[in-house]
Amino acid sequence: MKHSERTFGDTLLRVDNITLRFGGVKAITDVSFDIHERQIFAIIGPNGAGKTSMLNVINGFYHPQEGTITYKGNQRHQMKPHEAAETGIARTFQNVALFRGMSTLDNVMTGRLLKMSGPAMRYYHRQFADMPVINYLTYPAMWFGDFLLDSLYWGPYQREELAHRKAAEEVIDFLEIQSIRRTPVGRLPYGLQKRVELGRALAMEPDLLLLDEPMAGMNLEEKEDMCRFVIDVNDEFGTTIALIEHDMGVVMDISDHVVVLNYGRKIAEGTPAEVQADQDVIDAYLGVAHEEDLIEK
Amino acid sequence: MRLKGLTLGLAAAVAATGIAAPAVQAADTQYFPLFTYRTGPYAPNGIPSANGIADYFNYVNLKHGGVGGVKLVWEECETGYNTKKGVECYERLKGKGTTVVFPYSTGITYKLIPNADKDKVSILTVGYGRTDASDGRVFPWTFTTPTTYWSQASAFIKYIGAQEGGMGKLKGKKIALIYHNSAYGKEPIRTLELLARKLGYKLTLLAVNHPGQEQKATWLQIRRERPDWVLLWGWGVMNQVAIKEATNIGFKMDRMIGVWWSGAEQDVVPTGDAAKGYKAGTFHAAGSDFPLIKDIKKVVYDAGKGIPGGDKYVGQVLWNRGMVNAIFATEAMRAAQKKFGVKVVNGEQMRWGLENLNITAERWAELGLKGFMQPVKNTCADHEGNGPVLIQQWDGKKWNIVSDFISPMREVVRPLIEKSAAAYAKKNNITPRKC
Amino acid sequence: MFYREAGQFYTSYAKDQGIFQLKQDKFGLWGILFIAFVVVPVGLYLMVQGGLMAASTKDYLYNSIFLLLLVNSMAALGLNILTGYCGQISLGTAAFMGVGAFTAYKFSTGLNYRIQKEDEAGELISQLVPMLPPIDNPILLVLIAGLVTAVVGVIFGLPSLRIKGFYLAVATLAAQFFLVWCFSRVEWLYDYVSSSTIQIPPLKLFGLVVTGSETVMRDGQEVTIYPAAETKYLICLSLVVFFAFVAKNMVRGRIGRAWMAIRDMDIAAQLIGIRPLATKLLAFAVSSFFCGMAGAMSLIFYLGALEGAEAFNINESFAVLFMVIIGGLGSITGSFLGAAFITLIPIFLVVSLPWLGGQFGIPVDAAMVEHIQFMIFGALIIIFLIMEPLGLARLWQIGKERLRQWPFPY
Amino acid sequence: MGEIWEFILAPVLIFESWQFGMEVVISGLLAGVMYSLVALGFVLIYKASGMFNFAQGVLVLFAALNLAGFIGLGIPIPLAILLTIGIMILFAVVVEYLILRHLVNQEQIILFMATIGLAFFLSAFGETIWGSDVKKLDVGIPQGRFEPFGIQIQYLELTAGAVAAALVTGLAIFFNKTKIGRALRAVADDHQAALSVGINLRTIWIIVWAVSGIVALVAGTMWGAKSGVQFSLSEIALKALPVLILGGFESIPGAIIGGLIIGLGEKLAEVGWGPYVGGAIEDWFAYILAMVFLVFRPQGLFGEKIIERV
Repeated sequence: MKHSERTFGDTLLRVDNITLRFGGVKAITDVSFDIHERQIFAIIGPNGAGKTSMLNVINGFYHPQEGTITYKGNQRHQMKPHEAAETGIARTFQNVALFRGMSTLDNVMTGRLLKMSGPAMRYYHRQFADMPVINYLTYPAMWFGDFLLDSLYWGPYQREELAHRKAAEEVIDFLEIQSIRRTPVGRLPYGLQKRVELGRALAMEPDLLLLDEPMAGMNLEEKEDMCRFVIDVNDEFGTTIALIEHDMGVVMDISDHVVVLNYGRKIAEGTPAEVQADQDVIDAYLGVAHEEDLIEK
Repeated sequence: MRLKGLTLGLAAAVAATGIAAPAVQAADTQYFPLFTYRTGPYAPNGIPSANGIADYFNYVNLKHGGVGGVKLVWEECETGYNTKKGVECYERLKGKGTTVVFPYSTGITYKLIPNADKDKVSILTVGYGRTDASDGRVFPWTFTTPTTYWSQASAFIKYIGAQEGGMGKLKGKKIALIYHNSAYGKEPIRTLELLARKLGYKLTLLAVNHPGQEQKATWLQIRRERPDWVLLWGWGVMNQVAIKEATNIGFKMDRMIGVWWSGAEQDVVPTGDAAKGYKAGTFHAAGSDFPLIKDIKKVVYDAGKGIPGGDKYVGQVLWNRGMVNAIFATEAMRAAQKKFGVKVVNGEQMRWGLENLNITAERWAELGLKGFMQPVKNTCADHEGNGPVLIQQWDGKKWNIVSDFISPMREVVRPLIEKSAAAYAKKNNITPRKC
Repeated sequence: MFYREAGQFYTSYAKDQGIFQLKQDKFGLWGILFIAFVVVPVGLYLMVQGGLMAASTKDYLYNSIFLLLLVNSMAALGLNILTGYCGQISLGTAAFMGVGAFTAYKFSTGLNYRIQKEDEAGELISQLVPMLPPIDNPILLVLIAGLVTAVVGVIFGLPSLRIKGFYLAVATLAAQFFLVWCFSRVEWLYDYVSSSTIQIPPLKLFGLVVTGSETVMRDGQEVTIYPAAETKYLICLSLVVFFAFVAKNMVRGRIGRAWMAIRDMDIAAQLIGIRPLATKLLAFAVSSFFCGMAGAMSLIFYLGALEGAEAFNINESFAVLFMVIIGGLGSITGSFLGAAFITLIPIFLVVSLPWLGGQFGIPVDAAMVEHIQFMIFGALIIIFLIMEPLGLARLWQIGKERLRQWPFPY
Repeated sequence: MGEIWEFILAPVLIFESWQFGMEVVISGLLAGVMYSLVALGFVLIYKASGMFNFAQGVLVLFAALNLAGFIGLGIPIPLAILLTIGIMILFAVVVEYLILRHLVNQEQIILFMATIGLAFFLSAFGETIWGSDVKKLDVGIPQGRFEPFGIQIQYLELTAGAVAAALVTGLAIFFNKTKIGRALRAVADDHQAALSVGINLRTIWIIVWAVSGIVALVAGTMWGAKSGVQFSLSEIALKALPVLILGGFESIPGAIIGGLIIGLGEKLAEVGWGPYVGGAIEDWFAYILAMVFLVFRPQGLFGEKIIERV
């Protein structure tokens, strides 16, 4: 493909000597890597290698006991998941974690929630946010103003809602899920659910998109679609993507950089070609004798 | 949001099943709604009370063909001792010719009092309800005849004083009040506190939450405080548990006095012999050894016209009290008939009848209840009728009266009532009547 | 065929985001509002005037059915926001209603506090001193009650961050029991009256008597004016309709999406940037706001006088939860349907059973009615939950879908 | 300042008289056992069917009503007990047949609501058959008290403690040593897995409901001996709920230990703090105690630490 022509920006996220324990069990041991802007970054490894835990660490759901994470040049303190989201990290899940009681459109709209700060709140951020003392007084007032507008669904709030509806519709168009807009997601087939979940993450307009096995359980056609979406997202919006995937073909095809984990340790890192040739990696995969189709390649 | 349509449909259905037609009162019947609670946590007390009223009405119809030739009709509405249901009952039945209601629940009474003068319906609360409503100037439509909780509390203190050998001996004595944590249970507190200041006894207040199944902690405190007397202001299962716990800790039963709602067969029988010696207040005699009660048994139950399974209640304390309630209503009706020269009495006439209720000792005897109660006489200002209080004692088989009629400390209670009623009048823009 | 979306297109997102997707729904709603606001009061008035109905029957319909229904609808809306939309089960609804009722009472009497001193004779003299001028506008009282209850709701919502599911449900009983205890123990709340019973003082709105009574001189005669049932009904109806729209707006906008996200999958919700505590607390606040208003309405319009511990006991909490579940979790319409079901079925049974018994010559006494009513009610609930666990709202929807095709098979 | 300390330490200060302090402790623990008896029934059903059975309180009433009713008809006590057990088993079969099997895989809140519906039905049904009157229930539990070292102890409560101990031992043996018990535990762990190894879920439900019916009978007998049998008996379910959240919905030892903690805690609070704040605080105190505990340990007393996964 076009790997050679691709250029990446600075380091977006640096993972430094991360160790994560659950009680006595080490899920991740001393792992480090860098993710660069606009990269498609893959984390692979056998089952139980700590891949999902790694993503959970990155978006603040698990708190590693050792090591640091530097994101956009700032070293991160121990943060809550919603704070990670506020800094522009979006995420899909291994087992679909959609809001099953809501329609496709509403699911995508929830992805816009962070962007919908409310008209009064925007005014606050423009006018008062950095005025000491006054900001403490105006913040609740502005918050409440937004709340009232929301509850009346009126004026500026309605305009804001419609603007975001437009943005959500763009995501829906992009993922070609117009026809299921109003369908409750619980009724959708698995492949489509995965796509809606991607839509929800995209609606957040993230800087870093974490995909946890986006193609697991899909048939070939669905996988191809999904690959196309991932590449398009990366191309069109310049979003940095970190993904976990078992399908080696996919990984080798679309990723720029690969990290291999085994038993919570990093055993290899590099371009897909480099990793493929690594003896440790081959051992790890053959050693656990899984159905992974590494051999095919 | 189509619900209004549905609502209307249902409402129409409700209406269709019996209430829509304009209430046409039959020309020669007097209608009484009865708010009963034959179900729910207070059913054991509710059943005999309701039977007492119904049986007496039934008896009057069977024996005398009604009051002044007017047959009595009554309709039961089950409240389950729940205010909301009571309100529903009231609103549903008030248009059927209701002139007086017997709410049989302090909560429902409080709710109905503000409606009374609009609806022209009197509220007759025989020995319960809102004590300060005895002030007829502020509460023209509410009757607490023959006596109230505040009067009773003062009578109890008088009785205790007499037992201790004089009111002066009360100083330094310890009296504990164990009460149902509700409007009902709290009624006597102000009076007892005031008397404690005056007479110098130490009052301990112990509240018990509904339903009162578990009173361990309360009686542990009795163990610690070791009061000389315990007053019990309970209702329902709370009474039985309290009596049981009292015997369990070895408290002397004859130093425990229950309010008149804690002194019925239902309260003592389930605890077996434990309750022997327990005392309770009342305002009428116990037992069925009166011509009227015997006659009711004969005319109603022996003729097979009574409430199925109801004969066992006849002559019980709560049944007797229900009968007293019914007698007040029929006597008031009789008085109103005479005064206004009508057969069927309307709301305002019934109110007049209740306000001028005057049952003399001769009248009691005439009714077949000689010595059953003291004379009762209401006036415009005083709707309590100044009924004295009796103390009865449980001997393991039946209740026996063990005191003379004790008249309450009117000089203490009446000012309290007037003060409280005046405050109510002020708050609600009521100009008290001149009496 | 009369209920089809065919031919109805939207050309802007604004229209597509509307509450009703179909014209028929919109007309239906306006029709219902017209019936509720105009046809019912005018119709009943005319029926009474025309002698078709007794005045007391009209009073009964308003005071015992419509008002209770409106109060319950408001409470059900509130609980549905918390349980149906945000997924937090609460068994403390009645207590929050109680907070609303007592707040309304305190503000209507000017937040009295008591000063006690002994006079020379050693008698205790107590005096009530108002902190604020008493408020006599019922709508203002209802709103204040809602706000205060919202604050209380937030406090009792705090454990929801740590406690989930049924553990939370039982934990909310702590609020229920604690608050109800306060209603009978904190004397300040009920102005120190010995019976802990509160009664709303006379209130007026736009010169109309709403509670209590007013004596005026008219043509040289003293006339006592009592509140008209219609006044109470229309005020309550306006409040409920307005706040139902507010609730609908909240749940279809960003706030509602955040709630539903927390309900459906709280971990995923956090990972897309929803703050769980703030969102849950907002739900507790809004829900309590509604319940508080319901409680205040119950005191002001429906009961007039009440005893806190009895009127807001735990059975009321269960009743409201029933309304929400029978009506349909996560449905505004469902809240109304559920409130109607739970409020009207028992009354309907009580009224119709004796009549039914009479038809078959079986005398049914009041106690028997109550027992049978409970049995039927319990059985109905079970049958209903088995047949349609998603509630009346779902049935309603199915009905609409059927209607869409009717009378053609496709 | 002294008064504040006196208030804060009030539950401790009751030990100034150690006999009285011990009395409070003992009655607290034994009252707790009475709560545990009710809570046990909840736990059994929750374990086997994930159903939060609010009808347990009414079940207690229903069992006691039947027993008292049969005794009232003049049937000898052992026979009356057997008859009541028979009714409870029949009831379990009916509940399974009419309700449980139709509610498989429903959400917990729906199951919970269904049990409230059941509670409505059953309380009215019981009263229709046996009447609403108070019934005396005397199955020969010793009454009275004895006073070692000046500490009053009631025979009834000691009996309740002994019965609870026997009941828990019996249940433990039943769960651990019998084939049905093993099946029960399998169902509690994982419904699907249990089904897949050929355990008949319906039989298990019937057994569990019957067992908790019998537990309810025991609880009803103990409570009924105290206060007579009447409608209010059904409301003791509310006293058992804090025990449940403290001990965990699924833990039998939790129900016992939770009961002891709640019983002891509320009695100490009521006797200690009650007089300062007007009394009657034990109801909410039990709930607040359980809630505060839960905030620090959301999984309950005997639950395992929850690790959240995505």
